[in-house]
Amino acid sequence: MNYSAELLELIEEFQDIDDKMERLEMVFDLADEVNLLPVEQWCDTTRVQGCQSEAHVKVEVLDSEVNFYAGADSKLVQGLMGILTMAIHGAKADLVLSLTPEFATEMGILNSLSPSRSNGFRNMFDKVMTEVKQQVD
Amino acid sequence: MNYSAELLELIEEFQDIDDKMERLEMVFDLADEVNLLPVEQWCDTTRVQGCQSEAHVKVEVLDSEVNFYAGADSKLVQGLMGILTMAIHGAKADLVLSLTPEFATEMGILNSLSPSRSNGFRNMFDKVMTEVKQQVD
Amino acid sequence: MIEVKILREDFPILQREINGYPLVYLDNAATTQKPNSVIDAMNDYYSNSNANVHRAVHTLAGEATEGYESCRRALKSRFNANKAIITSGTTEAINLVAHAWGRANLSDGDAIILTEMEHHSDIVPWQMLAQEMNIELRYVPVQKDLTLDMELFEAAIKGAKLVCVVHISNVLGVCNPVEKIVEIAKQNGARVLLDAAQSAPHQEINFEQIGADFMAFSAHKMCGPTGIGALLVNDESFDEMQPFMGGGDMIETVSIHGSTYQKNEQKFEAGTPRIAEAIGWTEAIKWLNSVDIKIEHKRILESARWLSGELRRMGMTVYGRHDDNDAAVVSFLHPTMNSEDLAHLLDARGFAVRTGHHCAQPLLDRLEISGTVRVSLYFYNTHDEVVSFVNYLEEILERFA
Amino acid sequence: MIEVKILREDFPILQREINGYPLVYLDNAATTQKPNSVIDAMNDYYSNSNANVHRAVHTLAGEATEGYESCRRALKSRFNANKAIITSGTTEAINLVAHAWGRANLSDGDAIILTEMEHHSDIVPWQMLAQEMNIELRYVPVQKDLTLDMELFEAAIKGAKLVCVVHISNVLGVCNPVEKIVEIAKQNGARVLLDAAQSAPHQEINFEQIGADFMAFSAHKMCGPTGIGALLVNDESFDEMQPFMGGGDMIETVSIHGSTYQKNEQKFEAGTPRIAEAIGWTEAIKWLNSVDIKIEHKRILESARWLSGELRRMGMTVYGRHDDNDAAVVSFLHPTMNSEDLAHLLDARGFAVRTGHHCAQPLLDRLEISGTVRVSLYFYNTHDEVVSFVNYLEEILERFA
Ligand SMILES: Cc1ncc(COP(=O)(O)O)c(C=O)c1O
Ligand SMILES: Cc1ncc(COP(=O)(O)O)c(C=O)c1O
Repeated sequence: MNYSAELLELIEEFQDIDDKMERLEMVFDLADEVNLLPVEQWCDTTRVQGCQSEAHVKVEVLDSEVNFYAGADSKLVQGLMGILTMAIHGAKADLVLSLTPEFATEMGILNSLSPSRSNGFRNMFDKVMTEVKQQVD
Repeated sequence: MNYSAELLELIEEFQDIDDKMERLEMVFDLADEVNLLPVEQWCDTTRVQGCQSEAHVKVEVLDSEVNFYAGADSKLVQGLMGILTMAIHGAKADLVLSLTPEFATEMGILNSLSPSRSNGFRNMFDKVMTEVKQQVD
Repeated sequence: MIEVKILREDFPILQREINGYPLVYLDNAATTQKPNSVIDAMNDYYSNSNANVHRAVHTLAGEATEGYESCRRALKSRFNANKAIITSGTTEAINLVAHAWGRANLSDGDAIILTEMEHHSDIVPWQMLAQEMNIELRYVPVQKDLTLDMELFEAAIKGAKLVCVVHISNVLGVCNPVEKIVEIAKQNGARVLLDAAQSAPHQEINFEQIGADFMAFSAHKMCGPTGIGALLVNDESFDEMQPFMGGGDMIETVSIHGSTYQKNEQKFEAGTPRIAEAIGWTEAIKWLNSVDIKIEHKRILESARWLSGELRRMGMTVYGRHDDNDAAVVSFLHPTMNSEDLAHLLDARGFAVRTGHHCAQPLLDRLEISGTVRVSLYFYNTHDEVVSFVNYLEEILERFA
Repeated sequence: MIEVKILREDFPILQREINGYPLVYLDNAATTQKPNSVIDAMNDYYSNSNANVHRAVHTLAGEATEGYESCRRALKSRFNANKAIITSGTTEAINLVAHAWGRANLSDGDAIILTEMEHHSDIVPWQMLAQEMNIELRYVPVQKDLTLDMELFEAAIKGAKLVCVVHISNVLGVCNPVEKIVEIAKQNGARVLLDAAQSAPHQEINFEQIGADFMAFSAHKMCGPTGIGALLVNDESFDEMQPFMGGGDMIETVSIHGSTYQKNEQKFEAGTPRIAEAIGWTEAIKWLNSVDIKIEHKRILESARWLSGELRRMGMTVYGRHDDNDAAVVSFLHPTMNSEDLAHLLDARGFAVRTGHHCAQPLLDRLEISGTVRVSLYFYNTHDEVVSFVNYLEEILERFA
């Protein structure tokens, strides 16, 4: 996989934590990494389906560089968005398109979450990928 | 219980048998004890409800003595009727009315039968008792 | 009084650890855990007696039939009812009333009374029937004090044919005044359906004495298996019910010209029944019969009251009042923290709570919230568990809120 | 090929003795026995993972949800289907089609085709619907050779909207030409419902390839638990189905003004689902996946053929033909001896067979009999068992006939 150095470091950091609560704490902290999509811009096209909470994402590809904006009413979900931010924001579109949600599994965060939350992450990931692809094509 | 000598003997005979098939064989043999109710007389009033097979009974109390006629399309059921015949046919009505289906349980025949058959026996017993009572009153 | 420690030994799942911490199961209003006797009885059935029931001669079929029917007897005896129809749960039991009784006995323009406190399972079947038959649904409002507005109920009852009311709310734990409701309904010639999904596990219920016509509940919420529940019916209403689902076991005769149906409960139990489940449920009822339910209820209600006080002290909003007959259910909300986030953090240390709308959106609409965090206790919960819950919650709030 | 001796070790009940004799279970068309893996999985669920499913955050709820949904995946994959709705059994699955599809898509004067070979569960729901909606039911006759009269089927199909046909008869073991039936139905614009209660346990079925619209079957007849079954549906028909039972889990939103429903299979799974049962069924499907079903089928079919020959030699009338795709079911009658008496005597030595109308009275009417004795084999039955059955039957006839 073509993980950025930053993402690789994050994966390792996560793997070092045994305690589930601490892992969740780290996810919470990453909520700050998100480039906030203002609540006024939340709408049907930005909504991530299948999330128990409200979760919204927006992608812009400028000069084949991905910009990622997001927001959620759950801090945990926003933390997941923070992780995705670190993985794709500012990265080249072709690099982004080579990603799979595997990296989140490797971090161990997906099995720290209820199935509905981890499905939510997958849905978010898929939505982002689809939109990147559309804007690249 | 006021069992007749004949019935007591029969209960003992049954209790002596361990093998279920032999017990059934004895029930089969007792089918011959029945005073047959001719098939032409089988009708809704003679029918025993809740039996899987056709089973019909008729009771007459003459000079306060019970006369019992019966018939079934199952030889096993007719064997049960034979046992009832030995218990009540020719006996005094008040003696008959003091009987409970306990004697069949004591014989061990009821648990040799499927629940539907042993319910059938109980239904037959109840029907006979009701009719004896009606004719006595 | 059995010590709760001893009582807990009956439940193997209470040995479970979650993320290295002992399981603290506080989601009992969703489903309860099962004692060994229930698990073992089903095990034994499948290992030694499994067969299809009714109309069969062989030994296993006799044992299976006896096992299945013993469940019906246990239900009738525990709840003092004449007729117990076995269903797949509360939801199917209520749908059965809608189809078997409602469609045959209601007509265009009739009214049914529901309450704003109902579970979706006691709303949606009636909405579907109302649409099909042009029936009016009248919802009794929930007041600020979380009780039903009985004045509006009395006003709404005129001309209503059926009252559907939840005995104990699964969100609030509030126990509704069902005797009073039945009395008013009967005075006005209306039938009453009790949704007893939450009360059957927590109270001794005398169906005949309450005087309701129908009562629906689920085994899985009272220590029994999944996939089975019951509808109790009084004789008058039973005689008015038409068959719902057709198939094996519910018929007397079938020909290509038409069919006749059984006279007893089997008329409403089409197909191979829930045999293993019935055998498990019988054991669950025996287990409940062995518990001094009044004392245990009082004990966990005390814990719930204490918990409510602690939560309020921490700044939570608590939705509940915890009167003597209410269930030991505590619904609450943190002013800022997302409920699912809270539940995830709780789960990290083994605390199982439920969040969301609890299948009671109209009630939440009335309370102007979209969900709660719900702690629901059962007889195997200890006060120590509730204390450790409060302690950990404080830790969470310090670190995350 | 797994030796049947080894295969039998998976089934604890086969150790059972009846009246001091080893159980010889020959009532598999009524229900099959369960392998240890199925019993253990349910045990494990209740002892370690029990929780209510869907919409919950805690670990147990996640495990329960995963367990429940894994059953749906296993069904879709084994039968090659896009949609698998979980029901309480074949009977409920067929009633679901009648209510959810039939009531929404049929109208006054439409015709439904049934066959005289149907199980009551595939007759009574349609009789009820026919009465309610004024629909004509046309029964395809069974011929002397125990097959459907395909000429009359082709004549009857004109103007019919739905064909309901049993894949394998539970009385005769006859496998109907479902591909042909689907082809003719499709040419005439009719939908097809397969009652696969008896075929799902005995064949590898490719639902999509057969091209039927609906397929109903029960877990308990294929080594799974009681209380659960499924309806497979193709996408076209799925989209035409309206909700049947209302309640929790099948909704998206509920308000006092109305409700919206889920889009997927959950739309038809109201209430707390059959969680433990689904987990058990998943294991049963895995067990079946591990068996070379073609070889095992051939083996027990050979035993059934041999049995038929022996029975005829003894003067019995045998109702069955035992073609390659037929099930290993042998229905027979003694010229004079009462069938239930025979079954009682068989049970005395541990042989479990079924007697009676097998919930197929119209078929028996056509055959001009009121019942049969039925021996039905499954993969754990050995030829030795069948031989000892024949030997004991001869003994019975000598002593009693
Ligand atoms: C052909 C057929 N259809 C339907 C059924 C009904 O199945 P269930 O009783 O599991 O609903 C059976 C079994 O009894 C059957 O053999
Ligand atoms: C009050 C109430 N009614 C109905 C139900 C539905 O019960 P089930 O899902 O077992 O059918 C529940 C439980 O979810 C409940 O709490």
